[in-house]
Parts: sequence; C-alpha cells; structure tokens
Amino acid sequence: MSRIRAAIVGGSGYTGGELARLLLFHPEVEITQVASGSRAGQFLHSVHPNLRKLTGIRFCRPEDLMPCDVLFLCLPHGASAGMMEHYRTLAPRVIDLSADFRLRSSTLYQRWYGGEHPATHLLGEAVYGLPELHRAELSEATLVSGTGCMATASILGLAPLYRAGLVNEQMPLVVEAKIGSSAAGAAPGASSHHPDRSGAVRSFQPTGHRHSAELIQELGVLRGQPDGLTQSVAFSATAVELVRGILVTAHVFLNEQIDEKVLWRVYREAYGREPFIRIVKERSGVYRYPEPKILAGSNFCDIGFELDAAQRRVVVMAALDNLMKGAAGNAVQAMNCMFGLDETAGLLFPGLHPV
Amino acid sequence: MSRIRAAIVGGSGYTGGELARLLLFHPEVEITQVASGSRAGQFLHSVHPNLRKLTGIRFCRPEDLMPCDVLFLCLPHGASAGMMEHYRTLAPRVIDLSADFRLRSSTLYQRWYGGEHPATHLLGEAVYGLPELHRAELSEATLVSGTGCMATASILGLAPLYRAGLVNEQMPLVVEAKIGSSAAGAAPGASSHHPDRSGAVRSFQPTGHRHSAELIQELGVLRGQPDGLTQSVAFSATAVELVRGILVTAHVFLNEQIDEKVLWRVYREAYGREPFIRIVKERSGVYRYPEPKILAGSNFCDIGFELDAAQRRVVVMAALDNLMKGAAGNAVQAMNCMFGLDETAGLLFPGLHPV
Amino acid sequence: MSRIRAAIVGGSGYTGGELARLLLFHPEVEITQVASGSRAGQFLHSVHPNLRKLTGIRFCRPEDLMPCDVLFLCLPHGASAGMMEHYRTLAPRVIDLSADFRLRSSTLYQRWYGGEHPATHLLGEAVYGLPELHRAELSEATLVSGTGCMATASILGLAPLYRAGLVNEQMPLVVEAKIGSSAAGAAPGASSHHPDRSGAVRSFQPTGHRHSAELIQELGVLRGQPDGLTQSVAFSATAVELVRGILVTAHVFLNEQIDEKVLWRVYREAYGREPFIRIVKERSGVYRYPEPKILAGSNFCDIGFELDAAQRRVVVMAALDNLMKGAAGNAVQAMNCMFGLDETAGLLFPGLHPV
Amino acid sequence: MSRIRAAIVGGSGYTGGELARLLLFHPEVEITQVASGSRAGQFLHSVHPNLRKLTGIRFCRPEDLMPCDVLFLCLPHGASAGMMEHYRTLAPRVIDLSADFRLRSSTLYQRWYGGEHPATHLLGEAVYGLPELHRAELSEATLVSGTGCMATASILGLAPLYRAGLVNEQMPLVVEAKIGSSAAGAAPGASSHHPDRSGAVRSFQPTGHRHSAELIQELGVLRGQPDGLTQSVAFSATAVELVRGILVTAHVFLNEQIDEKVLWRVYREAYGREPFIRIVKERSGVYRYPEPKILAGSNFCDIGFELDAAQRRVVVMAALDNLMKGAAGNAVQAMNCMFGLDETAGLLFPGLHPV
Amino acid sequence: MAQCPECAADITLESNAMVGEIIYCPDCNAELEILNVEQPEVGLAPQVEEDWGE
Amino acid sequence: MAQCPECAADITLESNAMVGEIIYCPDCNAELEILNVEQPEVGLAPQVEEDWGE
Ligand SMILES: NC(=O)c1ccc[n+]([C@@H]2O[C@H](COP(=O)([O-])OP(=O)(O)OC[C@H]3O[C@@H](n4cnc5c(N)ncnc54)[C@H](OP(=O)(O)O)[C@@H]3O)[C@@H](O)[C@H]2O)c1
Ligand SMILES: NC(=O)c1ccc[n+]([C@@H]2O[C@H](COP(=O)([O-])OP(=O)(O)OC[C@H]3O[C@@H](n4cnc5c(N)ncnc54)[C@H](OP(=O)(O)O)[C@@H]3O)[C@@H](O)[C@H]2O)c1
Ligand SMILES: NC(=O)c1ccc[n+]([C@@H]2O[C@H](COP(=O)([O-])OP(=O)(O)OC[C@H]3O[C@@H](n4cnc5c(N)ncnc54)[C@H](OP(=O)(O)O)[C@@H]3O)[C@@H](O)[C@H]2O)c1
Ligand SMILES: NC(=O)c1ccc[n+]([C@@H]2O[C@H](COP(=O)([O-])OP(=O)(O)OC[C@H]3O[C@@H](n4cnc5c(N)ncnc54)[C@H](OP(=O)(O)O)[C@@H]3O)[C@@H](O)[C@H]2O)c1
Ligand SMILES: [Zn+2]
Ligand SMILES: [Zn+2]
Repeated sequence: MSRIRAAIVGGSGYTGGELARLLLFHPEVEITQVASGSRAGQFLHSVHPNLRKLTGIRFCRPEDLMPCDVLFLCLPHGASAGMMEHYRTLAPRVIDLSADFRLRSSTLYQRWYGGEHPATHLLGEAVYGLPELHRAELSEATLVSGTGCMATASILGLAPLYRAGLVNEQMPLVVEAKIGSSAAGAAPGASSHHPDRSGAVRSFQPTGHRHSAELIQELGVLRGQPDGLTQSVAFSATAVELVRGILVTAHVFLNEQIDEKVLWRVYREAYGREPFIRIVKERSGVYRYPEPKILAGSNFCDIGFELDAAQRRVVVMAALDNLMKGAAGNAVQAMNCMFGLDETAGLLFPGLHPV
Repeated sequence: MSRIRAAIVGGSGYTGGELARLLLFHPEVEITQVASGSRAGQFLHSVHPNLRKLTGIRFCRPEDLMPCDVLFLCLPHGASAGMMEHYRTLAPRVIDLSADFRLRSSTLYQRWYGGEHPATHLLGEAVYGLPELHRAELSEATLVSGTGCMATASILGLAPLYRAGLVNEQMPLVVEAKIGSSAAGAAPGASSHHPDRSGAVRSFQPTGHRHSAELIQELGVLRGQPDGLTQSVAFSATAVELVRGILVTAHVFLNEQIDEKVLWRVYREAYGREPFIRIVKERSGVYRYPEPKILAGSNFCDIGFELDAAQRRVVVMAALDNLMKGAAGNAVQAMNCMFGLDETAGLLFPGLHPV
Repeated sequence: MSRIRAAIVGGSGYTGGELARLLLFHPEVEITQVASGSRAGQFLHSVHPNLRKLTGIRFCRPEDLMPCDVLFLCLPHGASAGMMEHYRTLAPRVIDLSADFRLRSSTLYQRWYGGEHPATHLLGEAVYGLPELHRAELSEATLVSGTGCMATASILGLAPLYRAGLVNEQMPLVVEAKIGSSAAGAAPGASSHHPDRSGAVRSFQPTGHRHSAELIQELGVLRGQPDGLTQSVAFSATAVELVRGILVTAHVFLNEQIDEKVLWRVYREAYGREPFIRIVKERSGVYRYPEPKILAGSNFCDIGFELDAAQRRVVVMAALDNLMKGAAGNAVQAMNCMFGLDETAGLLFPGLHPV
Repeated sequence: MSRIRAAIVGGSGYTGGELARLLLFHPEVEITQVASGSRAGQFLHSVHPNLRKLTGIRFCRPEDLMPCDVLFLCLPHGASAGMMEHYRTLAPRVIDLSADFRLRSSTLYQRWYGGEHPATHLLGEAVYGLPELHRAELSEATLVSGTGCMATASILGLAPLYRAGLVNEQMPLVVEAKIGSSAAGAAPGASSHHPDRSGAVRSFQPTGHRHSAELIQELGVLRGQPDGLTQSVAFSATAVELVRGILVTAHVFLNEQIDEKVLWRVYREAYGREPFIRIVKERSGVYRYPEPKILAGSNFCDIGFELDAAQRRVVVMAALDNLMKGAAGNAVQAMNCMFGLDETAGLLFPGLHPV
Repeated sequence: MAQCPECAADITLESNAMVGEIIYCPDCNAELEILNVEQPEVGLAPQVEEDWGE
Repeated sequence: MAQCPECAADITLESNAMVGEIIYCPDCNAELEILNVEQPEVGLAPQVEEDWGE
C-alpha cells in the first residue's frame, strides 16, 4: 500500500513541529507539505532544530498547499473555522488541532468562546478526536477536532468515574491543572519572557477557563446529558516551571461509600486495554502517581487516584505531554483510527528517565 | 536597652539557617548560640554559605545550650515535644517551628498525627503563632508554635471569607497547594535527588495531609466551632519545580450572590493595615495574582481572589516563601509581637524581581 | 544631613527596577523620580511587582525629569552617550550603567563597538565605576560608568594575579562566563521565549564578545599597559538556566612555579578588607567554590581559585549577581564612594540559602 | 536471524535504565536479564517509571546472570575491572560503560585514577568504544569500553582539527564542560539534594579532571603520539541546571592563519557521512550553535565552531546527552558495529523541540 | 475622592488632574479615565485584553 | 491465581515460587509475601513507610 500523504498547516508552531517530527518517523505516512506564512522557503530545521539532518523539507506558503490524504491544521483558535470549507477541498480528511470544532453545540461555543461560531453547519460533522471515547466515530470521520490539552487529561482521568455513575453531581467537580509553558505556543511575549516565566507558579484564568466547556460536553455525554453536564465545574489552571507537561488534580465526591478496590476495578475495566493509558498508583518509590516530566515526547496519559473514604471523595491525578497526548500525538492516534492503522503506529517513544 | 539574646536549636537545617540569617541582621537581637548535633564546632557558613564573612559563630552542641531570652526550635516533627520541659528551663520564651504544638486539641492531634501527644499538658499554653490571627495572645505567650507553611497560606487566604460568614459550609472547601523543594528540609533522599526532583509536578499525599488539621482548627475558631470546622476540607499538595515558595489555590462556595467589590471590601478590611499581607489582583501585566517566586526571602503573604458569580464560587490564591512567612520569617514576626517590638523589625527585605 | 536626592532613567527595565529597590531602602537616599518612556503614569509596582505596598511612586516621563543630586541612567547601550550633556545639566553626578562610558579610549571603543563614540570629549572624565579598583577616583568623579556584568566578575577574579605579576602573558587568557537570562534585559523576544530559553546551555558570541574590551582595559592598567593588555584574551559566554547570576571560569598560565599558599596570600592581600569580596575555596561541603545562586540580591562577588601546579596554571572562578554587583548594586556602591558614605549602605542583604 | 540476547548489569542505575529503554525497542535485540543487587525481584518500572506497561521484566540478582550474546556493564568505576574475567565467561562480547577500560596505558591509568589497574592484562584487548574513531576495531572487538560523557563531546568536537594538523600544540587546549545532574548517577547525596543542586552553576574539579586522560589518549592517537598528547590540556567542568546534557566549549589555537571555509571543509569531511554527528553553525535563529537540551534522548552529538581569525583561535562547541551519545546510546551504537548491524538501529529518536 | 469602578479603591486626584486624563488604580492597576474633577469621578478606560498565558 | 490484597490485581505465581518469598505487585508495586502456593495466596508484606516528600 502506498503511504498516506499528509500535510500540515501552521507548521512553524509548536504542535505543527511536533506533528512533523511524528509523521517523519511514521511507518505509513509521507509528509507532502508543511505550510507556514512566516517561514515559507526556509528549512524545517531552521525553526525545529531537532529535525536537522533528518529532513530536507522546506516550508511552503499556505496558498501553495496541494491535495493530500489528510490535512492537519495547527493554527490559533479562530483561524481555521472560517477557512474550513477551503481546507476540506484539499483533503478528504481534516484534523483541526485548534479549539474551533471541539464543541458540538453552538450554544456552548458561544457561552465559552463569545461570539457566533463561524461555521455552525460543520459542527455536527466534526468528531471530538479522543480515541478512548470516540474510537468508532473516528473510523468514519472526515472532520476531526483536536482536544484541549488540559481537557484531555481531565476527561480521561474522570471518565471512568462518570461512566460508572459513581460521582455525586450535587457536589462540585474541582479540577486544578498545572501546566508548562509550551502550551501557550511559539509566539514570544511578556508573559513568556524567561526571567519572568522561569520558576513561576502563576494562576491564569482562575475562573471561566474555556477548557471547562470540553469537560462539560464530554462528561455530559457519559452521563446522558447531551446539553452538557449540569454539575458545577470549577476548573482552574496554574502555569508552573516546565516546558512540556500537564498534571491535572481533580476532586470529586461520590454517591456512595466504596473501597479503593472498586476504583481499581473501574479504572482497569476502562483502560486495561488502552495502549496509551497507564494506571499509576504505587505504594512505594518516588513515582507513585502520574508525573508529567517522564512523559515528555510520549503519547501516554498516566492516571492515578486516591480515595478519601471518610469524606467520600476521590482525588484523581492525570498527566500527559501537552504537545503529545494533549495535541499532536493524540492527533496522530486519531489519524491512525481514521485510516484503520495500528493505533500505536508512529507513537512508540516511551519517554525518558531521568529527565 | 540591651539586645534580646536568642538561640537556635536545629540550626543546621533550612529553617534554622533562615532564622540565623534574619536574626543576624535584626536590630534588637543578638544570637547567642546556634546548636547542631551533626555540625558542632563548625562555622555556620560551612552549612549556610550565604553567611560567609558575616558571622564567625560556630555551631554548639545541643547539650551546651545556655540560658537566653528566646529559644527557637527548628527540629523535625516529634523531636521537640518530648524535650519541651527542658527547653523551657533554658528560656522564658520558646518558639517551636515544628508541628508539635500547632494543634490545641489532643484529639485533633491524634487524628492527624497518629499516636498520643507527648506533652498534652502544654497544649493549652501554646499559642498558634500567626500574628494576623493571634496578635494579642502572642504578647503574653511563653510557648509559641510555628505554623505549617501551606496552612499559613491557606488560612491567611481564607480567613476574611470565613470571618465574614460568606462561605457555604455545606459545600466542600478544596485547597490545592503547589510547593517548592525546601519545604522538605535539608536531608537528602531519593525523592529530593535532583535528576528525579527537577521539573517534577508531583502529588504527595493527595488526601489526608496533616496541614488540613491547622485549617480545620483555625478556620473553625473564626466560625465559632472550637472543635474544628465541620465543613468538608479537601486539601492536596503538589511539589513543583521551585526551591522556595508556595502557591495555594482554594475553591470556596458562597452563601449568597455577591459582587466582586464585596470581596475587595472584605479583604481590605481584613488586611489593609497588615504589614505583611498584600492584596494582589490586577487587570493587566504579568503579575496579576500572587506569585511565590518574587517573595523569596521576603515575609509577605500575597493574596488574590476571583469571583465566579454564576457558580457562587470564589477562587482564592495565596503565595508566600515557605521558609519566611511560612516558617522563620513568621517566627521572627511572632517574636517581635512577643517582645513588643515593631512587627517588621528584621523583616524588611522586599523580595527580588526578576528572579 | 538631608537625604541625597536620586533619580533613575530607564526605570522600567531590570537594572532600573533593581536600583529602585535598593534606593528605596537606602538610609541616606530619597528617590525623587523614576522615568520611563513606556510606562509613564503607572505605578512602579505595575512593572516591578516586588515593590507593591512599598512605594506609591509613579513613573514620570523622561522629559519631566527635574534636577537632583545624582542621576542613574539605565538605558540600552548607545542611548545615553548622545544625551549625556543634557543629563549632566540635571545632576552634578551621573552614573551611567550602560556600556557607553566604560572604555577610556575611543580607539578601543571603535574596535569593539564599531563606529565613532558619540561623545569622545567626555571619555576622559568618566571613571570606570569599580570601587575595588578605582575607589580614589570615584570620590572626585562627576561622571561614572557602570561596569559590564561578566567583565566585573572576570576583572575582580583576575586582578590580584595581574597586579602581582604572576601571569605569563605569552600564553592566552581564556575566560568562560556562564550567565542567566536577566542579563539580556526586560524586552521579550524569540531568544528569551521560555520554552526555548528554559534549560538552555547556549553559546552566544563565542568570539568577539564586547566585555573583552573591559578586561583588556582594566587588566592592562594593572600591568602598566595603558593601551590595553597585549596578551591574547579569549572570552566566551554561555547562557545557562538561571535568571540572575554569573559564574566566570578563567584559565591563566603562570610565570613561575608557585604553591597554592602564594595564591591565598595574593588574594587575601587584595581582598581581605573589601566588604563585598569573599574568597571561597573550601575543602569540603557542597559550596566549595563561588556559586552565583546564593548571591541573588546580594552585592558580593565571590572568588575562588585552584592551582594546577604541574601545568603552571590557575583556574579562577568568580560569581556575582549580574543585577547587583554586576550592575545596580555596584552602582550604589560607587555612589556611596562618590558621596563619602559607608560603602555598604543600602547593600546589606546577604543572599539566601537554600534558593 | 534470531535476536541478539543482551543482558545488563547495574540495571537499576541511570545508564542501565537507559540501555534497557533502548534495547527494549531495538529491532534486533532481546533483553534476557537485567541485574541489580539492590532491586532484585522488583519490576523494572519500579525504578524506571518510563518503562511501565512496556515490559514485565524483573531485576535478577547479579549472581543469577546467565550466558548471553552481549553483556553491558553499568557499574561505578572500579566495580567491573576486578570481575571482568567472570563477566567474559558469560558473554563473548562485553561492553563496559565504566571508566575501567577506557585507557590503553596502565601508566596513564595510574596517573589519573591513582593506584594500579586491577586487570592490566586486558587493557590491550579493550577498544575505546567510539565508533567515529574506532569503527573498524569495533567489528572485531570482544571487550569494548564505554566513553566518558564529557570526553566524548570534547574528542568528537576536536578530532577533525587535530587530525587535520591545524592545532598549535605549543599553546594550551582549554576545554570547559557544562553538565547536567544525571551524569553523577542515581545515588542521592548532599550535592544532588534538589534545593542545593537546583539552579547551581557549580565548579567541580576545576583542575585534574579524569576525563582529561581520554582527551590526551585519543587526540594523541590522532597526532601520532601513542603515549598521549604532549600539549597542555586544561579541562574543567561546571555543573549547571539541567538533568541530561553536556555542552563542551573548547578553545584551541591554530598553526596558521585560515579562513572559516577551511573549518567547514574539515568538519564536513570528517562528519558528513556520520549518522550521529551534525554540524550546527547558523547565522540566524535561536539555535545557532549546539544546544544540549534538544538532544535529550537522542544519540546525536552536535558540533559547531567559530573562528577568531585575529587571534588564530577556534572555539569549538559540542553538545550531547550524557546518557545517550555520552553513555548508553553510544554503547548501543558500538554494539551495532560489533554485530555488523545498521549503526542507527534502535537509535532513531530525534529529540524534542521545544523541551 | 473618586472610587475605582473595578475594586472600589479610593482614588485621590492630583491637583492638576484634567478630565480625560488616564490614571491607574493603585490597588487593581485598572486603567482609569478621569471623568470629573470637581466631583471626583473616574471610569474604566477601554482596555484591550492582552494575552498573558496559555 | 492470587489476588493483590491492595489493588486486586491478578498475581501469577512462578512455578518455583515458595511460601514466604517476597514478590511485587505489577500494578501497585506493593511488597507481597507468598502465603500459599497450592491455592495461590499472597499477603501484604510489612512495609516501613518511607519519607518521600515534604
Ligand atoms: N501548544 C499546545 O500545547 C496545544 C495543545 C492542544 C491544542 N493546541 C492548539 O493547537 C493550535 C496550535 O497551537 P500551537 O501551540 O502550535 O501554536 P503556535 O506555536 O503559536 O503556532 C501556531 C502557528 O499558526 C500560524 N499562525 C499564527 N497566527 C495565524 C493566523 N492568524 N492565521 C493563520 N496562521 C496563523 C503560525 O505560523 P505561520 O505564521 O508561520 O503561518 C504559527 O506558527 C492552537 O489552536 C492551540 O490552541 C495547542
Ligand atoms: N522547611 C520548611 O519550609 C518548613 C516550614 C514550616 C515549618 N517547618 C518545620 O520546621 C522544622 C524544621 O524544618 P527544616 O526544614 O528546617 O528541617 P531540616 O532542614 O531537616 O532541619 C532540621 C534540623 O534538626 C536537626 N535534627 C534532625 N533530626 C533530629 C532529631 N531526631 N532530633 C533532634 N534534632 C534533629 C538537624 O540538625 P542536627 O542534626 O545538626 O542537629 C536538622 O538540621 C520541622 O518541624 C518542619 O516541619 C519547616
Ligand atoms: N541586565 C544586566 O544584567 C545588566 C548588567 C550590567 C549592565 N547592564 C546595562 O544596563 C543598561 C540597562 O540594562 P537593563 O537590563 O536594565 O535593560 P532593560 O531591562 O532592557 O531596560 C532598559 C530600559 O531603557 C528604556 N529604553 C529602551 N530603549 C530605549 C531607547 N532607545 N532610548 C531610551 N530608553 C530606552 C526602556 O524603558 P522605557 O521604554 O520605559 O523608557 C527599558 O526599560 C544596559 O545598557 C545594559 O547593558 C545591564
Ligand atoms: N551517568 C552518566 O552520564 C554516565 C555517562 C558515561 C559513563 N557513565 C559510567 O557508567 C557507569 C554507571 O553510571 P550510572 O550513572 O548508571 O551510575 P548509577 O546510576 O549510580 O548506577 C550504578 C549501578 O551500579 C550498581 N552498583 C552500585 N555500586 C556498586 C558496586 N559497588 N558494585 C556493584 N554494583 C554497584 C547499582 O545497582 P545495584 O546496587 O542495584 O546493583 C547502581 O544502580 C559508571 O561507571 C559511570 O562512570 C555514566
Ligand atoms: Zn481598582
Ligand atoms: Zn497490587
């Protein structure tokens, strides 16, 4: 079989570069083009120095994109929705890593993103590209949305509890995400200036964070609440000293008194056969719970939990690399699903230790 | 007036070293002795290199301690309680930075620390050494307890809301602390080994953290619940890449619909005249909320908040340096209260930027 | 005596902010104005968050500067030279932290900075503001130049060897500086973008670094070579993961076989009475040689050395905080000299450990 | 062909873990055993958390090692030499990552390591396992030594200049290495305690560093000086804030006036066909010279240079990951040479950006 | 004395303050426009939302 | 097949397993003592709580 021809738009950014790295080594894919408005003509390695000596590809201009089998969009929020009709003429399958097609409902979109969605007629077609929850739909999909990096960790961490009906939805769901600097993309600015960003433990948007909407949508689906979870969701994010990586700590309250073995069973049943999810909960050692740093470059989402039986409370921890399982890696996994490939193709790097 | 003669036990550790630094420059204090079991005879700067050329003091053996005006204990949890009678013969005023005398109730102690308290008869005498809440008692106190570093940030951040009766105590209080590596003290081990600790975002004790007990006690007092707050308290802590510093993010739910100006008023009234508390809540710039890194070496606790009116929820953020307002700085402030000195004496360093 | 009235130009930058911090707590100084073109009208703490609650000063426009006793210029290289006549009408004493007046010779300036110096007639008046080498001249000076941060560490580290005539000038002097990100100032850009700058070990200008010129000038003076040291000087700089701090490692070859005690004597004689220089050379412990991190916020320059007797070689290590002894702290020390104050006034902060 | 059966001794350490990671994904290798004295019976992932869910292997006791095709020794210096006869009975090919067999000459060994070598009769058989310099010998070798991590970077960076006879050996060679914390191995201690090690820029052994011996041996071979380079070698190392990675900055002086194109030619000829060496020297962008952080997990050694024509000086920069090209990656590359495999087998991971 | 519309801080106008002038709130750093000098009053100045993270 | 008393993971004993031997749970890394080999059973081995942070 000939290789899948893939192209990338927004290839000079961080998710674009990560996709290029992954697809270069993907056994079934050939990169045909990588577009960049600002770097057209330059070699990929002028922006992504890790790719030096590995490829001679140069960035093309976005307007020079040619038809291909699958097109990855790695543009800022808002940049792809208006152009989506055009992009779909270029490829029968499009994967958009931005937030533009993550929400099914234009109402939910409007509430969290403000303003009308520029292409509401496409919302119904797009699939939320999380293989663990939407594997079957992905095999048929032609328009797939990437997933929010903190949302991915939160949803994967919490899904088993919601699906099992264990959560007391009268009580709030509190989710605290700790996140590295690469999540904000490649454009420099005052908030990413090293002397100020270094060593930061910085709250941004303690309330009203947009990733909440994805939790509300996806956990809602699991609860049979198609208009979104009705439970109170308190999501906050704190930037920490880290380039890649997210750790989400979620506090949920339970309907009933259970013991920890129930949690083990629920998580094992949900994820025992998932190639990219690992349950991490150890009684000894240094790495007892999910730790994002050892996931840099890997597509794993590591998930742990701890029961506070007295308070009928579970603390769930989920870690991933925001550029991998939180963006490009997950997009490749979704692509593998769409094309019926082995889901792990091109995603075998296990992560480093120490690091 | 002659200078206050102060001595330090456990002076080779991190809080002991920080105290030595502060007291060396304190205008009303003279350090008479610094005891260390492991370093006796050596110069202070052999362990605390920042003190080189600033003092010729050498560590003495703990058993060679002589009478003084105030004795600071900087020992691990459990080490001072059993010896407290002895220490009190050495000085009319003792400040114990460990957890041994933080809790008023031996029941609460037993629940959270496990085992009988070794000196229950002293529990009634000890004052929880947080000047912002116990200033009056401190002026009379002879046995003062230091405060837990994460507890201090949490309590100071939340006290105004609890005192004002704004909190819905039917809902849980969720507190997530992010904390640097110096909080674990000076003894090396596998979990502090640099290749493994560096860049970590590591949950430790997601449930059952002992600092919860201090919140329960102190917020309980503010609510007229002398046996401790009855509200469900979900406290978790995550170690992040930082040496000094804590950021606490607390989620509370409110009794009533309020607007943000009410919060401004409540916090201004509580802390407008406090020398070491600053309200940090800005509409622009990079440092909009409390940020621990700029507090390294300073005695400030910076506090911010954000209202989620729709969900009747407040997110409170509080930052401090665990070795300063979270330990040694606060202990000096408490000492200043005990001796009727200007509360800011010896504590004027403002912190650095950038850093 | 009334306080010295000091004003700062370029107060929104890093050295300007550091000066503001130092002068706010200086016992003999009162800050009259802090000028900023971009932030006029805003409070100092909107840019320098550590100063919140400590001062109500607002930035003024540069054109609104009024006469004062001493004016500090914290502008980029090239911005002050052309305006110097104007600044000198505002204050009888001017301290310029930029590189514009560091070199005595317009030839040397042209060789290293390219282009004619814009105010050659002032070069003769300006004093290289390093108190350890130019204390006497400073007491008379009206125009004082700040010193290059890496140059300061290098010169202070090497001066004793050169003055003592120990160095074999037929062999090269090799100086390797490791430096933190704040040395590049407050303006964000691609090279200071956190995901790229974080964890970097990045060579910049491996050859031809301008700080070489200061070494050549100042070490030349010590060798009686007024046109600059004739020895081959190989200076290179590497940016490392650090916000504040410099470590310089210098390799020199010696004229004669000596033993290490000679070095001890030479350094002791040079620096035994210097308040801000410490010799750091220990046989045990973790901090055996100068370490910049414990100097953050302090005005110390720590200096160590090691003899390689077999090769007649000395390795000199010198550490400092680039914003303190490498810029603002040194400028305050120079001001203290100019006004005949205690040289340590306002500069007593000892630095932190751990940090 | 059946897979090569490989076993690892010292598998609980950092280089042992890295080898396990590499060999697990090596297309031609099967790991038969991983020995550890301290962890026998435990799963690999209890120490190397990145390997969770990837292998069910448990550590065996060193005394339970069974015959295999190739044995990797990942023990501290001094631990393997005395046991080497025994290890060679277990496998026809042994690769020892320690320093025990790096030096050909027992005299050189004695000068730099002190004391008699415990197995001098084997020194002649061992091959210095750097494929770029000893590819042919490796194909025949039965005892191969790993290479010092800083030595590897230095030798690879300098070899082209020495081979080309460009270096003025009357002048000193000055090499300054910057290095991360994983180079010191997995055992915790005071110098690796995070609060003290974090942000460090710490000189260790400014003179007399043992890696000098490898430079002297290998560069000597290139100059036809079998007893070692006679030139004065000044090697120093500085620990910086980094877990993995080395940047070496070397200053050499030249015999003749050349222009930079000569250097380009020399380096291209030396390394144009080397799969793991890249010349990095760009005129623009952020990554103009070798940068270790983007090499984490990759087997590349990136090399750059800059000419100071006026002083007939070249500054050479070389970067690598100490656990990869500096240890385990290079050992796998050497193994590939020994078994006649594609040299890049199992070593394709390109490194990450950003990171 | 004017009040900050964002955080209700007391804002003292300087003697030479003019209507239309932009000042900053000392507490919340809001950009404020002076609306009235006699009966001190300030309003929030229109502000572009900067991107400052994620 | 034995069950981990901590996390209920299936634990397969090796053919040469002996009563009293210490093994580890592949899922939760608990230290387990083999209590019975015929009817596979394991119990939690007494473990000293290490200090691993704060
Ligand atoms: N970073 C993450 O961790 C992460 C995780 C999950 C999802 N995402 C999403 O993935 C998308 C890309 O993120 P990123 O981090 O890769 O961003 P990025 O590094 O900022 O890169 C975005 C690229 O898009 C191009 N671009 C910028 N503005 C544009 C515009 N107005 N119109 C068209 N092209 C424009 C730029 O390339 P040229 O100017 O060269 O064309 C730029 O390199 C975003 O929507 C983000 O929300 C990111
Ligand atoms: N680190 C923080 O951020 C922080 C904050 C708030 C409160 N605290 C509390 O302050 C206390 C001291 O903390 P730290 O961080 O300074 O600890 P540390 O760095 O570990 O120092 C404790 C010192 O106590 C001495 N010591 C150790 N074990 C002892 C024992 N069994 N009996 C008597 N002395 C012993 C040791 O000195 P010698 O062996 O030389 O005598 C050691 O240097 C602890 O109770 C801690 O909970 C710490
Ligand atoms: N950073 C260090 O470690 C260090 C050490 C030693 C010496 N120095 C020297 O000290 C000087 C200041 O360094 P810094 O790090 O403070 O720089 P910085 O953070 O970039 O600040 C410089 C300030 O100068 C003002 N400015 C910028 N461009 C200007 C221009 N063209 N004309 C007039 N004003 C301008 C800016 O303020 P407004 O736009 O608000 O007016 C800016 O805040 C430099 O000459 C530097 O070489 C720095
Ligand atoms: N780290 C690097 O960057 C690097 C680079 C190049 C070369 N090397 C060399 O590679 C070797 C291993 O380095 P490493 O960093 O992997 O060290 P490490 O992390 O300290 O691991 C060494 C392992 O050897 C075992 N061991 C320790 N002491 C022993 C002894 N006395 N006898 C037998 N076994 C012992 C230990 O395992 P058990 O106790 O469980 O058996 C330990 O896990 C060293 O010789 C080092 O110089 C290291
Ligand atoms: Zn305001
Ligand atoms: Zn188990």
